[in-house]
Formats: sequence, structure tokens, C-alpha cells
Amino acid sequence: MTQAVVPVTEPLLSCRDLGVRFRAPGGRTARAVDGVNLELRPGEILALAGESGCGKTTLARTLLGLERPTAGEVFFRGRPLGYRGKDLKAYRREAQLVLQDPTGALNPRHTVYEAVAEGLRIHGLHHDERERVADALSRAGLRPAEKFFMAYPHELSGGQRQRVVIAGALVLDPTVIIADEPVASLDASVRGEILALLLRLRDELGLSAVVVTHDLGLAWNIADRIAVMYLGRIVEYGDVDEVLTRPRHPYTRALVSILPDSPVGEPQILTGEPPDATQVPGGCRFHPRCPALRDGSAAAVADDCRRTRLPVLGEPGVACHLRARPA
Amino acid sequence: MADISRTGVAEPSAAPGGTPQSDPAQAAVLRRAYRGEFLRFVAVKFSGALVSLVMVVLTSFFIFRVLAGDPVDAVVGDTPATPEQVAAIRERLGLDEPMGVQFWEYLRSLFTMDWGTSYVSDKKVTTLLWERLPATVLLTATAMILAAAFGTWVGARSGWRRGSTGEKVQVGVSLTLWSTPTFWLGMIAIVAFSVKLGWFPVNGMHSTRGVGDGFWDEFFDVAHHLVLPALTMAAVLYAQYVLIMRTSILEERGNDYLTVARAKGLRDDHVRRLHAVPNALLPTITLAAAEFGTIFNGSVLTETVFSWPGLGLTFYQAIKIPDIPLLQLLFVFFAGTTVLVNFLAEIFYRFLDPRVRRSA
Amino acid sequence: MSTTESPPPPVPADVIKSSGSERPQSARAIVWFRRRAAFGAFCRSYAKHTSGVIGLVVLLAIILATVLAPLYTDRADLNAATAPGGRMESPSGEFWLGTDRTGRPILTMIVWGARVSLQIGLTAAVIAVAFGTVVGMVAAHYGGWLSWLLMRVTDWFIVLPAFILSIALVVALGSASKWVIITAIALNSWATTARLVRAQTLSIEGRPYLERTRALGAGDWHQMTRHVLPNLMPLVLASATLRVSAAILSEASLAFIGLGDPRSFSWGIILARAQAEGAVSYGAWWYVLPPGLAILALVLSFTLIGRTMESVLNPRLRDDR
Amino acid sequence: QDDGGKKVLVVGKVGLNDFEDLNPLDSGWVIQGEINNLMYEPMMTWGQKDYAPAPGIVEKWEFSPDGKTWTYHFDPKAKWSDGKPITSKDAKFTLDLIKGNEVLAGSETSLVDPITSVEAPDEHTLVVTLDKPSGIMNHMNNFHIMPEHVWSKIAKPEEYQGEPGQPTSGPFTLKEFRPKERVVLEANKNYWRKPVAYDELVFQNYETAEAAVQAMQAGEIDFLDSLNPEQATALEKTKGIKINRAPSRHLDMLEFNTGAQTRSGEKLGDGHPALEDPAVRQAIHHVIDKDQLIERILDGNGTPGVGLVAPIFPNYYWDPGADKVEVSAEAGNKLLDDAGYTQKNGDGIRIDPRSKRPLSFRLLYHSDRPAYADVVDFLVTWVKELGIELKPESKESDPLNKDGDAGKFDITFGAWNFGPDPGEDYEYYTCDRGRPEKAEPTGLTMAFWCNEDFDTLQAAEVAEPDVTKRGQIVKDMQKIEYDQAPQIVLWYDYALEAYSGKWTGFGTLPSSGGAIARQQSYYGYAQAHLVGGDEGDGGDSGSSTGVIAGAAVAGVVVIGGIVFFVQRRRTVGERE
Amino acid sequence: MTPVLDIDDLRITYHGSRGPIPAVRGVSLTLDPGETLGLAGESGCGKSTLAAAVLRLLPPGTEVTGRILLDGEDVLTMGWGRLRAVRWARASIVFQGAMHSLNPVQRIVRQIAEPIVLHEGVERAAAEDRAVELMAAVGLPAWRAKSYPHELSGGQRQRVMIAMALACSPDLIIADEATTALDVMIQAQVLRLLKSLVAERSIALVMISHDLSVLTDTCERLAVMYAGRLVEYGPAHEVFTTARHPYSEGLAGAFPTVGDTAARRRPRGLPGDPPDPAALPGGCPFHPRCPVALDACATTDVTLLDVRPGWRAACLRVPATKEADV
Ligand SMILES: Nc1ncnc2c1ncn2[C@@H]1O[C@H](COP(=O)(O)OP(=O)(O)OP(=O)(O)O)[C@@H](O)[C@H]1O
Ligand SMILES: Nc1ncnc2c1ncn2[C@@H]1O[C@H](COP(=O)(O)OP(=O)(O)OP(=O)(O)O)[C@@H](O)[C@H]1O
Ligand SMILES: [Mg+2]
Ligand SMILES: [Mg+2]
Repeated sequence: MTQAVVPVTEPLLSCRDLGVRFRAPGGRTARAVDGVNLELRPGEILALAGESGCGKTTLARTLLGLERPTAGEVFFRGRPLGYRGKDLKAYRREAQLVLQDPTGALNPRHTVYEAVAEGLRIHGLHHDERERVADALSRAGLRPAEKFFMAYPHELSGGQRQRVVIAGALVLDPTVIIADEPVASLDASVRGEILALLLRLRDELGLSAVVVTHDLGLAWNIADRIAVMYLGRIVEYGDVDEVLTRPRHPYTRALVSILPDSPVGEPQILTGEPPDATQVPGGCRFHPRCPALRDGSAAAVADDCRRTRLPVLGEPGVACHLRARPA
Repeated sequence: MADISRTGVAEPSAAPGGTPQSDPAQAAVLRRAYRGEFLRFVAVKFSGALVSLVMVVLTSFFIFRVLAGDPVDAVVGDTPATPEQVAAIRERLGLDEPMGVQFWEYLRSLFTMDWGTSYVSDKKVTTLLWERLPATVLLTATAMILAAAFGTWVGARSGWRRGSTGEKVQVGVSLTLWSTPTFWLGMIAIVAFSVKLGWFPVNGMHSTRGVGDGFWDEFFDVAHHLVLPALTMAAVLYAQYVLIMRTSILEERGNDYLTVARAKGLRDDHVRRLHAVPNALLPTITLAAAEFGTIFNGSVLTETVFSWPGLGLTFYQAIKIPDIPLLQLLFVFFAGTTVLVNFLAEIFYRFLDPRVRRSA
Repeated sequence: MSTTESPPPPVPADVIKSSGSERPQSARAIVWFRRRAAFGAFCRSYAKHTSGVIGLVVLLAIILATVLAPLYTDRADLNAATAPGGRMESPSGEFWLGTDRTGRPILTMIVWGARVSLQIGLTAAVIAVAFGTVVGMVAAHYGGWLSWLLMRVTDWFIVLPAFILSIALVVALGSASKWVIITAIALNSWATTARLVRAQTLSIEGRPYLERTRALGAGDWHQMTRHVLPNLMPLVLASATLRVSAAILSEASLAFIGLGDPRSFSWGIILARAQAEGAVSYGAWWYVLPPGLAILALVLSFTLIGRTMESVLNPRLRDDR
Repeated sequence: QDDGGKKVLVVGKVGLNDFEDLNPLDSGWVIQGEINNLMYEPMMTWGQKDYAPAPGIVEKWEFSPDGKTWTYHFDPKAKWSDGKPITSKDAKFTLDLIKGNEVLAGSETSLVDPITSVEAPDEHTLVVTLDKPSGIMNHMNNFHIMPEHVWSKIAKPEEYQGEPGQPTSGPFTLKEFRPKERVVLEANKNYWRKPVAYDELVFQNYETAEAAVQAMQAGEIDFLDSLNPEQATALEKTKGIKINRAPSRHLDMLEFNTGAQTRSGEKLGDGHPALEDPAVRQAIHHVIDKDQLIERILDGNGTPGVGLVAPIFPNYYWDPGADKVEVSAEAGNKLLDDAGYTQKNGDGIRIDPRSKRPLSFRLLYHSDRPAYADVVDFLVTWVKELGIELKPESKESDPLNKDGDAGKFDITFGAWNFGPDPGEDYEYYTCDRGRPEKAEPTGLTMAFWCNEDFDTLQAAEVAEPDVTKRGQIVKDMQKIEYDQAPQIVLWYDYALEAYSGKWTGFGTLPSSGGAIARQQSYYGYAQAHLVGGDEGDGGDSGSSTGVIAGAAVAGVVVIGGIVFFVQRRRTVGERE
Repeated sequence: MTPVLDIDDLRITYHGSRGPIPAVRGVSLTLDPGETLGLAGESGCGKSTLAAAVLRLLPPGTEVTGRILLDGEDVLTMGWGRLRAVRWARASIVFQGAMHSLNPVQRIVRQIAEPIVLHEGVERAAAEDRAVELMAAVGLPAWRAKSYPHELSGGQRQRVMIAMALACSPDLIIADEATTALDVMIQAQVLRLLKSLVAERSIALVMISHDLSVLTDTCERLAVMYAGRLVEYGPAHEVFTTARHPYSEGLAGAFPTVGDTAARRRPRGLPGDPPDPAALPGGCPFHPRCPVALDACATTDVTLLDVRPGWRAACLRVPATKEADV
């Protein structure tokens, strides 16, 4: 439906030079997102992967307008996102959030019906409320919907709760769903069902989605494209099949290598702790942990790695000195 | 394009966040960082305490000078005074000045530590404070030590053995004590133990007839007088400590490290004593400090019932008159002490508890 | 004490099915049904706490005795000019708890005094809690210097020796009328609630479901009324209950210190009168013990109820009774 | 009685806390005066028999026919406790000191004001010259003279706090002074009259009467005054304690705002205009059944009130006899009807025809005096029969007095310790006081009452040097007040005092059944002695029982701890 | 050779406020010295309960029947004193969530040394020296010894826990979700460390996780639990790739292999919800969710059946698949 209006080539949601900084304790500044360009095409599922603390959640929230960028802009349908109440409200009928922890994402005092209808009520859509709620629930896989209307979240299983959250997003007929680790807190056995649901929604409704995850397997399962983040930047960006089977950035490579039955051979375990957004190293942000620098395979560009900043990745590609100058 | 120009911007050089383990120098770095944070914490808390103190001082002026009016009657005594006398008194007390001047005088008095003279005597109120302070310290400290020692002990045990009959009894006793009006408890204690049984003196701090002149004579005399008021005052505090400690232990009890300790083969009471209690004591300090003000509440009532010649009694006496400069000083003293104790407790707590040493 | 989200109590599983099959219920009816069920569950879980039940029974008994006072006692008996008894009569069939020096029956005094004590305690607590809730919510929601200021003031009030401040206020205001006492007590107890409410509001605001609501486009008002306040209420209620007992104790202590209206018959005043009239040395235990025990019983019952409510609502304290 | 054979009389005091200094020249509080009287012999004292002026340091005195020159002859035996003789020089020094010191003179105006000169022609003679005759010179207000050889060195006599060891002229010297706690007086071994029969007199403070009574019951004190009827009954029942119920000079009364205004007629405060009418006040007087109040509130320990003078002052007390206001609502109603208060509003309250306001009066009472609260009940009930409404309002003493000074009341309670000299007391009811100069609170104007006849009599009374004649004038004044009723004296309550049966011989004032404490002389304590002479008694055994009790408590704690421990040991297995 | 751990028909029932909860319902297991076993299953299936039972750490009032032999000694019947001696010296546990498993106000060296002092009676100082050595073994520098737990990152804390578990050279270490809370990369670090240490010292390891791929990577054998029972038990790799129980199969499918085109855009999982241990369905507890359930499944309570020696599965279809296999 919506696809007809928007030309396929034009991104639905995008951002340019996006930066978000936080004031961290001790007077420091955390550069949670620090220069990101990203495009989400209609009907596409984009995975956002990376270690803990690399800024995935912040980026997702900023795309949703929940966080105001300190630099750069978010574009929706080619227009910059406004932050006035009215603009945001309008935007929020189109872009919806699905959170990691479905238990926390539902008010324990609200019934499923209330939780799903809340979006309608906020936007003043009182017409056919019951039908719309029922429809959203059944689209989210909770059938028969009426059976769940009066249930409280704590009476449902984790998978069902996540479906309720998704139904709450679907009820407003959005075009984009941004899901932050949508299955991370779910039991292994029900994970697949939820992912399948997301895929089906894309296929049936043409929904686009950004799925934040640290699990590359998940990206492999459902995503079309993947953006790998490191310390507030996207270091590699491209089709899932491409990036995950033939990772080009040493970081992506390490991430893929530690998977069981990994397609890239020997596991390369990065030493050290996840990076700290308040202390961003100069040069290539990854250089202190870079295995390529360590094993000498990047000796040629070692200097650049330590000193020269990499440009912000604007399109599918990789941000690495090693790849920038093919040896 | 825009990107390229930005790449040239110099960035802060790499902090050692990337590879932390292998660098021993980092211990020093971290320690310095923590110390800096600690100092900042102290500074923040200190400024907070300072603001509180200023508020205490202002409140004191507001309540006693602005709200409360003219205390001349209090000064003149049983026999009526002539208008000339009244005027003279007003002038002597500075009550004829406009409020602004009085405030200025008040502020000046703060810095010179000259709080004026009592309305009923010509003594400096600060002198009165110092005279009465030791008795209060003796009473409150005894009560507090008793209550804290027994209270935390019992609280720790009852929290540890939650659901046991012993715990239920302890909590019941504590709640009952907490709900008992202190003054009433004191009244009953006097009737029962002093008047009826004759075990303890009725009230006061010294025997009415005087005792021997030796140190120990006096010591035992005072100690004998101290028993009932200290126990009365300790009752509420005890209840507080039991409940606070019990809650802390309960919060602590759910933590896995206690299971780990048990799994390591520690016996139950070692787990409690070595792990649970020390950890639970830490939050207890803050909670107890927050309740510190109640000690003064209790001391006013207890000292009044037992005619214990401390600050609480002085406060009560000053109310009856009302002796404004004295009330003012006592109010600032009580509130100020409480603010200070809380400040110190916060610092102390942070110093003691590694969990909060780093705010991040 | 940190408090956590209080999920509604477990509801029997069959509710889902039964309400699902009888579709045509109106949403309002369903909500009411659910509320009733939740309340029922709360009651069931409350009923498991013996101490809470005892507190409730005692409180209800006191309230009943107070409300029915006009039926079985005569207010005129409290007028010295028309008091029925003799001077300091000890308990008898006619006067169960004896009389005071002008012949007022102590029992009647206590029964009518309960009204005053309850009234002062409840009013002060309600004012304090209402004020504290507003301050706490504002401080939590709006942040910035306003929040800083509010919290400083709150902390200050928490730290101050409340009773001393109450005394100072009453002395300064010169009259120990009911409203002055109520104000003095309320002024000293709102802060605890404010701190609690602020912490709780912050914690609720940090919950993902508020994030979700915001993502759905909800404004402050919607967030506050639909999510924060309802989640806050049970805790505020429990806190209010505890406030009442503190307020009753404060009133009694103030009265004892001599700050109270001597012609009213709050329990504190009765004790102050007993003290002034020499009841203790007279050996008139019937004049001294019952009012004190009444205070104890009322305060204890509110405390027990408050604590039970807290532990029912706070799962951390709930695990096993 | 006490250890080491020292004989100690311990007196419990409620209200020792009211003052912080013991300046013999400035005793604002009754207790201050009481203690100073024990240390300083006055020039003339109040005769123990009937309050008639009696010799003190002065053996005898006379005045000139115009009453302006007074000559005092000093007792040559009189000497300070340090052995130095007491001379007229000391008296001159002290009088000059007071006269020249603003603060000290402030509390002795009626004595000092008329004095023009003080001469000491020789060591034993003092001649005081006045500018107008003054009755006070017969007793000189009981004021104390100070030893010149000590006090001339005190720079600021008005700030003298009371120091132990100072030479005194009376039966005691100050040994220890702990303000608000304890005052210890030591018998003056050099006392030039008969020294007291024991060694020390201790005034021990108690915060509340109850505490003191309990101490009395526990045997910690030997004497206690200001009991209420219940406490007296309770102590009477205690073994070894005796009670003295004696008429006193204390009274409680109702005071009316009789129309507060300044001398120029500017209105002050917000008093009810109807109370300006003596008929209304007298009508209220008619329904106050003082006998019933005394019975119900005081348990019979009092006599019905008439004027400011209590019956213990036979020279001044006025007995209304047939003029006594009878207790009769009928009479009261008639009075009101006749005065034109015939209209009533819907609630049956009479309307003041002039101001059109209902006769609804505010009644201020002290929140710290439960007896007043009870009296209020009676008053409210009684005046209802007159078609008058009372609205009771309680206040702390301090703000209450403030409202009183500002005329912001209709009716209020008051209390008074009369005399013994009537001059100063009645000064407060003169127009000078009743009508302040400026329209602002002045402090201690009484009922804002003004009556010229009364003022004339007062002027005459003050100036009358002859004691008997003066008494007659005072009686006439009382009659005027009784008729006009600016205040209604409810009762003269008895002093209720308890003393240990081990002591006896307390000197009452007047000797025929008066109070022991709160005297303006030293008879009470100074004449006391232990029963059976010198035999000291071992005191109570409190401290040893206390130690036993302490040990018992400790024992219980220890045993409890052991039990706890043992029990824990037994259950330890189940808890791991 | 006596097995390090021999569990026989273990049944554990909690008696909480909601009535009895049978958390473990008849589990038998043996573990030889140096052997590594992965225990998988979804949340609430009783994995932690089982682990805690080995050292009898269950809350009072829990009903435990069956037999747990640690080096041939029955844990369930031994006296308290003996039990305390056995705890940590014979078997130690690395708990779920290292954040809470360390005493926040004690320095880590002291916590590592604590069991050494306790069990070997050495001096504190000597024990702390040993603790520092252990820290080195898990890759923590000596200067970290004086740190408090909150000063360490999650991975470092987990290393401390591992060092602590090694302190008394136990024969068995139970790692209960030791890495679940960690980031992927750290998880890989810790797992590798644990694996090498255990191999080096030939300590038997029971590793609990719900992530089959992690277990397969680390352990030789795999046990899959469902609703308090073992439903499959066999060589790790085989169970992961060709599970015989539909539940194990579903669980394994939830972790796709990157690069495996069969899994691309085809997420797999099990329908339905995890069972409520308080109200288990009759018959095979898995049958309501089972995609291949037979009619008999609703009524027959299946026990473990041999797939082949050393590989057993509790499914009615086992013999059938076995035939098909042949
Ligand atoms: N509100 C905030 N205030 C301060 N710092 C923040 C805030 N939110 C995030 N950060 C910091 O920004 C960085 C990125 O955080 P973010 O939550 O976006 O990471 P993430 O990739 O989602 O991590 P995870 O996988 O753990 O969810 C972190 O270092 C975090 O500490
Ligand atoms: N102390 C307890 N009292 C009552 N029931 C309990 C208790 N501990 C655990 N349970 C219940 O026992 C069952 C098994 O719990 P257990 O912790 O062993 O599961 P688990 O497999 O470790 O799950 P997870 O993967 O979430 O850690 C659960 O249903 C749980 O609710
Ligand atoms: Mg995140
Ligand atoms: Mg577990």
C-alpha cells in the first residue's frame, strides 16, 4: 500500500551525520552515537549489530525521535524529523517501537486490551477501537484475539507478551518498526516464532524494520541488510549474506569468527573489555583491539590506524584503513 | 565531503580504556580518579549541608522572631511591671528595633557566636547550652549505644531468621515499643520502678540529698539516675534499629553472594556475621543517621518526664516561657547537629561502602 | 527502603477464559470486574498476614466505637458542670474506667477523644501525603533546578528533628488550636512521602512501558495519569497509613508538652490532664493507663496495617510472609 | 537528713526553673523572693501572727505627724554572716543604690519614688525623708539591705546572679546555685537571731508537680508545696507524710474587658461593648456558684472570692456580709432585664440594645491550666441561663497575656497573689492603668477599668501611714470593686503543702493556720526541725535497692542472651 | 573409577506460597572425572535447582528425594559438618549472574581466599597469595587483587568467580549460566578460559545454559531438560545437529548457524509456551507443543529410551527414528 507512494529507491527512514552525546558522571561526555549515516528502504529489514555499549539502542531511539540528536538529522520520507509535539506525534503513528523486555514494556496494571488500545487512544482514534485491537492482536498471532483482551501481562508467557507489544505497535498501522533486541529476553524456544512474525509482517504488510541485536544469528535469520556498529560508528554496512559470510572489517570478522560453525574459520577472540563511549580512541576507533594490527597483517597501514580518522560510512561498505587501500 | 573535512579534527588521544587489565599503573590512575570523585562528592554533600544549615538559621529567625511575638511577659516574672519597665526590657532585648535590624543583628550574632542572653536570666544562652549539653550527651549516648547495640543485634537475627517465632516476637515487641508514646512509657516506668518498687530514683540526675564526695559515689549516683531515662529513651530507638537492621538484612538476604558463601562451606552464623551483617550495617548507618533527629525528639520528652537536666529539658523550659533567644539557639543546635550528623554519615558511608564509592 | 513495582496480585487463571467466552460485557464492566478481582486478590494476600489482620480488626473496632459513641455515651458527661460521676472514682459498674476529678467518665473521654486523635492524625496525614505526593511527582518529572530545589527542601525536612520543629511552630504561632497542630504535624511529615514518591516516580518513569508510551506519542499528562499515578497509589496509601500513626504520636506528645487545647479530649490531652491533675500519684491508674494503651493500640494498628500493605505491595518484602 | 550526720531539709519546687538568677534586690518571681527572704532579713518584716509590720533588722521606727519623715532604729545585735555588724549605713547604701539604678528602681517604684533623702546620722539610726506620705514605709516592702562592704564593689548590681558564700543577714547563706535545677542554702551559723535547727536547705526543681509528688512519695524530698487537691489526697494517704491545708493569698478570677480605651477615649482592642455595662458583669456574677466551684474543682480547698484581698489579711480583708452577691439566675436575669437587655435572638441570646450585638463573649483561658478548662465548662453552662453565650478560646499564657494587654478579649482568666501591701496591687486598677496614654498594648493594664472614687481612695490609702486607717480605706475600695465588678474573684484557694513526718515545727504565716511555703518571710523553713531533735535518720535505702535492681536487670539480660544463644545452637542445623 | 557425580532419580519439590512445585522430577546422571556435560533447557525447567541440590543449597523446606553421590558419598544424607567440608572442596559452583555472587564490600582477593582458609586451614596471608596465583591463572593481574567487585567489568567478575571456584581444587565445577549475562565477545573469552582450565586440571564440568550452540562448543556431552526431566542425553555434537527429541530439535533450531542457507530468512522455533511446573500436562509433558505428537503422547509418560549406547531420548518416536536411521 504505502510502497506504491514511495519510490523504491528513496529511503523511508534515514539519518545523516547523526551524533548523540550524553553527559556522563564525572563531567565526562559519552559519545554514544558519533557520526552515523543510515538508510532504511521500504519493506526492508535492517539489522543493527555490535557489542554492548556501542550505541545501538541510542541510535534506535534517536531514529524514533525519543532522543534528540546533538548533531545531524533524521529524515523520514525524505523530510527532516521535527521535534515539535505535533510533528513528533504525527511521526509516531508511522514509526513504532518494540522493546527488548516485553514484561517491562507492558504496564502490569493494564489489560492486554488497554495496552494495545493505548496507541489508538493517544492519537484520538476512537472509531472501531475494538475491531482494530482485535485485528492487531490476531495479526500479531494472538488468536482468538478476544480471549486475550482481558488478560493481564503477568498471566501471559513471555512470547505472548512480546506479541502484545507488537500488536500495540501494529494497531496504528505503522510503516516502520524499530525493534530493540526484540527476542533477547525470550526463551530460546519461542524466539523463532517472534522472528517469524516480524518476517511475515514485512511480507504481508510491507513493513520496514530496524532490528537491533547483538546476535548475528538473528540477523542471519531475518535481516536483509546489516550495519555493524563499533563505538558509535558504523564500521561495516551491507547485505547480510555478504557481510556475514565474507566480513571485511576485522571487527566484523572477529564477531563472526566466534560463532559456532563459523564461516570464517579460526575464532579470533578480541581481548579486552567492551569499549567505553566516554573514552574514544583517536585514529581508527578499533585500533586498540584490532587483531589485524596485532598480528601484523595491517602493518602497512598501522600508522593511519593510530592517527587518521576514518570518514563516516555513507553507503554499504566498510570503514577500515586496511580495506580503503587494498594492499 | 563534509565527512572528510571533519576527519582532520584532532581527537583526544586514546585513553587506556581499551586494554585495561595489563597495566599496573592503571591502579594508580583509577585510584586517583576515585579520589577525585570522592572529593567532588564531599564537596557536593558539603554544599548541600551548608545550604541546609543556612535554611536552619533562617527558619530559626523566621519562626521565633517573625511568627512568635513579644516575650516581655516572660521576662518580668510574677509581679507585674510598669510600662517603663516594659519599655526598658524591650529596649534591652532589642525588641523595639524594626525586623530588618533585628535580622541583621541576628546574622551578626551568628558570626560572633553571640546568641544573646536568656530572657529570664542575664546569662548568655550559649553558656546555658554548654552547661546543659553534657547531661544530654550522657543520656542520649547511653540510650543510643544501648539501642544500637541491642537493636542491630536483634534486628540482624530476626531478619536472618525471618518467619521464625522469635522473629515475630521481636518484630512485635519493636513495633509495640515504636508505637508507645515515650512520655507515657516514662510515666509508667517511674510509677512502677521508682514509686512502687523504689528501685530507681524518681527523676533528676543527682540525689536530692547529695551523696559522698568521692568520684565513685557520684558516678554511681548518676548511673543510678540514668537507668530509667536511658532505658525509656532507648526503647523507641531500639525499635527503630531493630526494624532498620531487619530490613537491611532482608534486602541483603536475597543476594546470591550469601548462597555462594554457604556453598563455600561457611556455617550459617558465619555467613551472617562475616557477610550479611557487615553489608547490612552499611545502609543502616545512613538510615540511622536519617533518624538521628528523632533522638532529640525523644530527649525532649524523656528529659521532661524524668527532669533530666539536659538540653531537652532546657528546651521544654524555654517553651513554657518562651525564652526566644534560648529556643532559637537550641533549635539551631538540634537541627544543625542533625544536619551535620547526616552529612558526616553520608561521607562516612561512602567511605565505608565500596559499592557507592564510585558514583558511576 | 527501595520499593519496586507492585504487580497486581495473581488472578486465577480461569478468569481469562470466562471473560473471554462471555464477550458482550462492556469495557467498563470488565474493568470493574478486573478491579474487583485485583482487590479481592489484594485482600486475600493481605489476609495471610496475621499482624495486618489484627491491626485492621483493632482499627475497625476503634472506628466503630468512635462512630457509635453518641449511641452509648453522652457528650454532656464531658462537661464538668454536668459530669455524672464523683471525684476520681475508681472503676465501677457504672463507670467502667472510673472518673476524673470533676466526675467525667474516663471511658467516655477516651471514646470521644478517639475522634479528636483520629481526626488530627488522619487530617495531618492526608495533607502531608497529598502535598508530599505532588512535590515528589513534580520533582521527579520535571528535573532541573526545580527538582533540585524541591529535593533540597525535602531532604532538609527529613533531616530536621520533626518534633522539635512542630513544637517551635506551635509555640511561635501561639495557639495550640487543632489546625495549628495539624499544620505543624503535616509540615513535618510530608517530606518522607515526597522522597518516597519521587524515588518511585523516577523508577516508574524509567520503566520500559513508559518508554513505549512515549514512543506511541503520549504526552506528560497521559503518562502521569495513566501510568505513573495508578502505580504510585498503593504505595502512597501504605505510606499514608504509616504517616497516620506518626501523626497521632506527634499529637499526643505535643499535648503532653502542653501544646494542645485543654478542653478538647484527644488522648494526648487526656494524658496531659491526668498528669496535671495528679492522677499518677493519686494512684488513678484508670486515668493513666487506658489513654496510653489506646494511643498504643491505635498507633500500632495503623503501623501494622501500613506495614502489611507495604509488604503485600512490595514483592521484595513479600517472599514468605 | 543525710549522710555524715548533716541535717538537710529538701524542698521540692515546681517552678524553680522560672528564674536563672538570685538577685536579692530584684525578685520578679515568687520563688526568687522566697529564697532571698531566707537569706536576707528585711528591715521590717511581716508579723507572723497577722501580717502586721514587725521588727526585722530595725528594732523600732516612728514617723513624723505629716508622715514625711521616718526614723528607723537598728538592732545593735544584727550582724552579717561574715560577722560584720549590720548598720544603718548599709541601709542607706542599699536605698541609694536602688534609687540610683534604673533597673532595680523599676521593681521598687512605690517604695523609692517618694523618697527624697536617706540619712544615717549614726550606725543605728536611719532617717528617710519623703516628698509625700507613704504607708509603705511601715514595712518598706520587705526589701533587703545589702552589706556595703561587699556590694559597693559590685560594678553592676542589677546583673548580680547570686553567688555562693556572700555574706547574708538572714538564717541562711547560699551554698550552691544551679539554675533551673537546685539551690542549696546553708544554715547561717552566725545568725544573730536563733540559728536554724538543721544544716542545709535544698530546693530541688521538678518540672511538673507530678514528678515532685512522686519524689515525695519516694522519700526523696521532705517538703512540697503547690499541690493540687488530688496530690494532697494522694500524699495524705502515703505513710509518713503530713499535709498542711492553709488559706493563702492566692486567688483566681475572671477579668472583664470593661471597654479598653486610651485616656483620650480612643478605642483599644476589640472588647464587647456590652461588658462596659456593670449590670452585665454583675449579672454574670449572680450565676457563678463559687461554693460549687470550690467543691467540684478544688475539692473544698478554698474560700469563695470577694475582692483582691484574701481573708488571711485581717487588717485589709473586706467581708461583704449582706452585700454578698447571691447566687441566683433570677436576680441576674432581672438585672439584665432592668438594664434593657430584653431582646433575644433566635438562639435565645440577649441582644445588646446599643451595639445590636448578641451577648456572646469570648472567654480566654490558659491552655496550661486544666482547672480553668474545667471552670470554663461551668461558666458556659451557667451563663446560658442568663441568655448569654460564652465562646471559650484557649491560648498559651504568653499570647494570652498579649491579647489581654491589647484589649483583644471579652473575658479572661487571671490569678493574683495579693500583697501583703495593698498599695501596689491596687495601683493596677486605677484610671492611670486602666486608660493607657497611647493606643497600643502597654502590658499589664488590668480590666481597663476606671473609677474616680476608687482612685481617690487609692491615693489616700497609699499615703496613709497609719496601718489601721489604711485598712479601712482598702476595705472601702474593695466594696467599690465588688459593686462594679471589673473582675469576679472566684476563690482564694488553699495552699496545699506536704511535709515529711520526720520534720515538724514549720512556721506558718499567719501562725494560726497559714501557708509554710511562698512566704514573704523565713518562718516556714527556718522554724522547722527534725522530729525528736537531733536524731538524724538514715534516709531511704533507695540506692542499695537500686543497685540490686540494676544487677537484676543485668542478670535478666545476660540470662536472656544465654537462652537466646543456646536456642540458636539447637536450631543451627535447620537454617543452613 | 567412581564417578565424580552420580545422581539417581532425583526429585525436588519446592513448597512455596503457591503450593508444591515439582522443579526436578526424576533425573539420573553420572559424570566421570574430567568429563564435561552441558545441561540445556528453557527457563524454569529446573537446571539451577539441580545444580543447587548437588551442594544441598536448596531453601529449607524443599523436598528432595533420590540420591546424589559426590565421589561416592551421598550428599543428601551426610551430616552438616561433613557437608560443609565437602562444599567447595569437592564441588564448586559458578553462579548465574556474577554481579550478585560476589560480596560487594569485600576485596576480591579475600573472597577468593576465603574457602582456602576455611578448607585447608592455612593462614589468611598464605591463602591470599594462592588467591593471587589463581587470579593470574584466570588472566587477572595481581594489582586487581585489592579491587572491589564493582570496580571490575562483568567479564572480570566472572573470572573472579572462576578463580574462586578453582580455589580448593575441586573435582567438579558447576557453571550455572556463567556467561549468559555477558557480551558475545566476553562470553567467548570466558568460555575459552573455562574450557582450558577445566581440561588442564581434569576437573569435571557441568555447564548450564539455554544456549545449545555454546554448550556444544564447550562440552562433550549434552543433557536437555524439559519440565524437570531429562528429555535427551548424549554426545554434544550429535544431539545438537540430529536431536532425537523434538524439543531438543526445536531448541537447537533456535540457534541458526550463520552461513547456513537453510536458516536464512527462516527462523525456527517451537510453537506454544513453556510449561508451568505447577500444572504440567498429562502424558508426555511436551506433547501440547510437539509438532510431531502422536495420540499416545497425550497419555503415555515417556521415560528415556536408548537411541544408542550413551545417547538416550525420552520420545515415543525414538525407536522409530532409530529404525529409520539404520
Ligand atoms: N542516558 C544516557 N546517559 C548517559 N550515557 C548514556 C545514556 N544512554 C546511553 N549512554 C551511553 O552511551 C553508550 C551507548 O549506549 P547504548 O545503550 O546505545 O548501547 P547499546 O549498543 O544499546 O548496548 P547494549 O547492547 O548493552 O544494549 C554507552 O556507553 C552508554 O553508557
Ligand atoms: N525457592 C523456590 N521456591 C519455589 N519455587 C522455586 C524456587 N526456586 C525455583 N523455583 C521454581 O522451580 C522451577 C525451576 O527453577 P530453576 O531456577 O531451577 O530453573 P532454571 O532452569 O534454572 O531456569 P533459568 O533458566 O531461568 O535459570 C521454576 O518454575 C521456579 O519457579
Ligand atoms: Mg541496548
Ligand atoms: Mg537458573
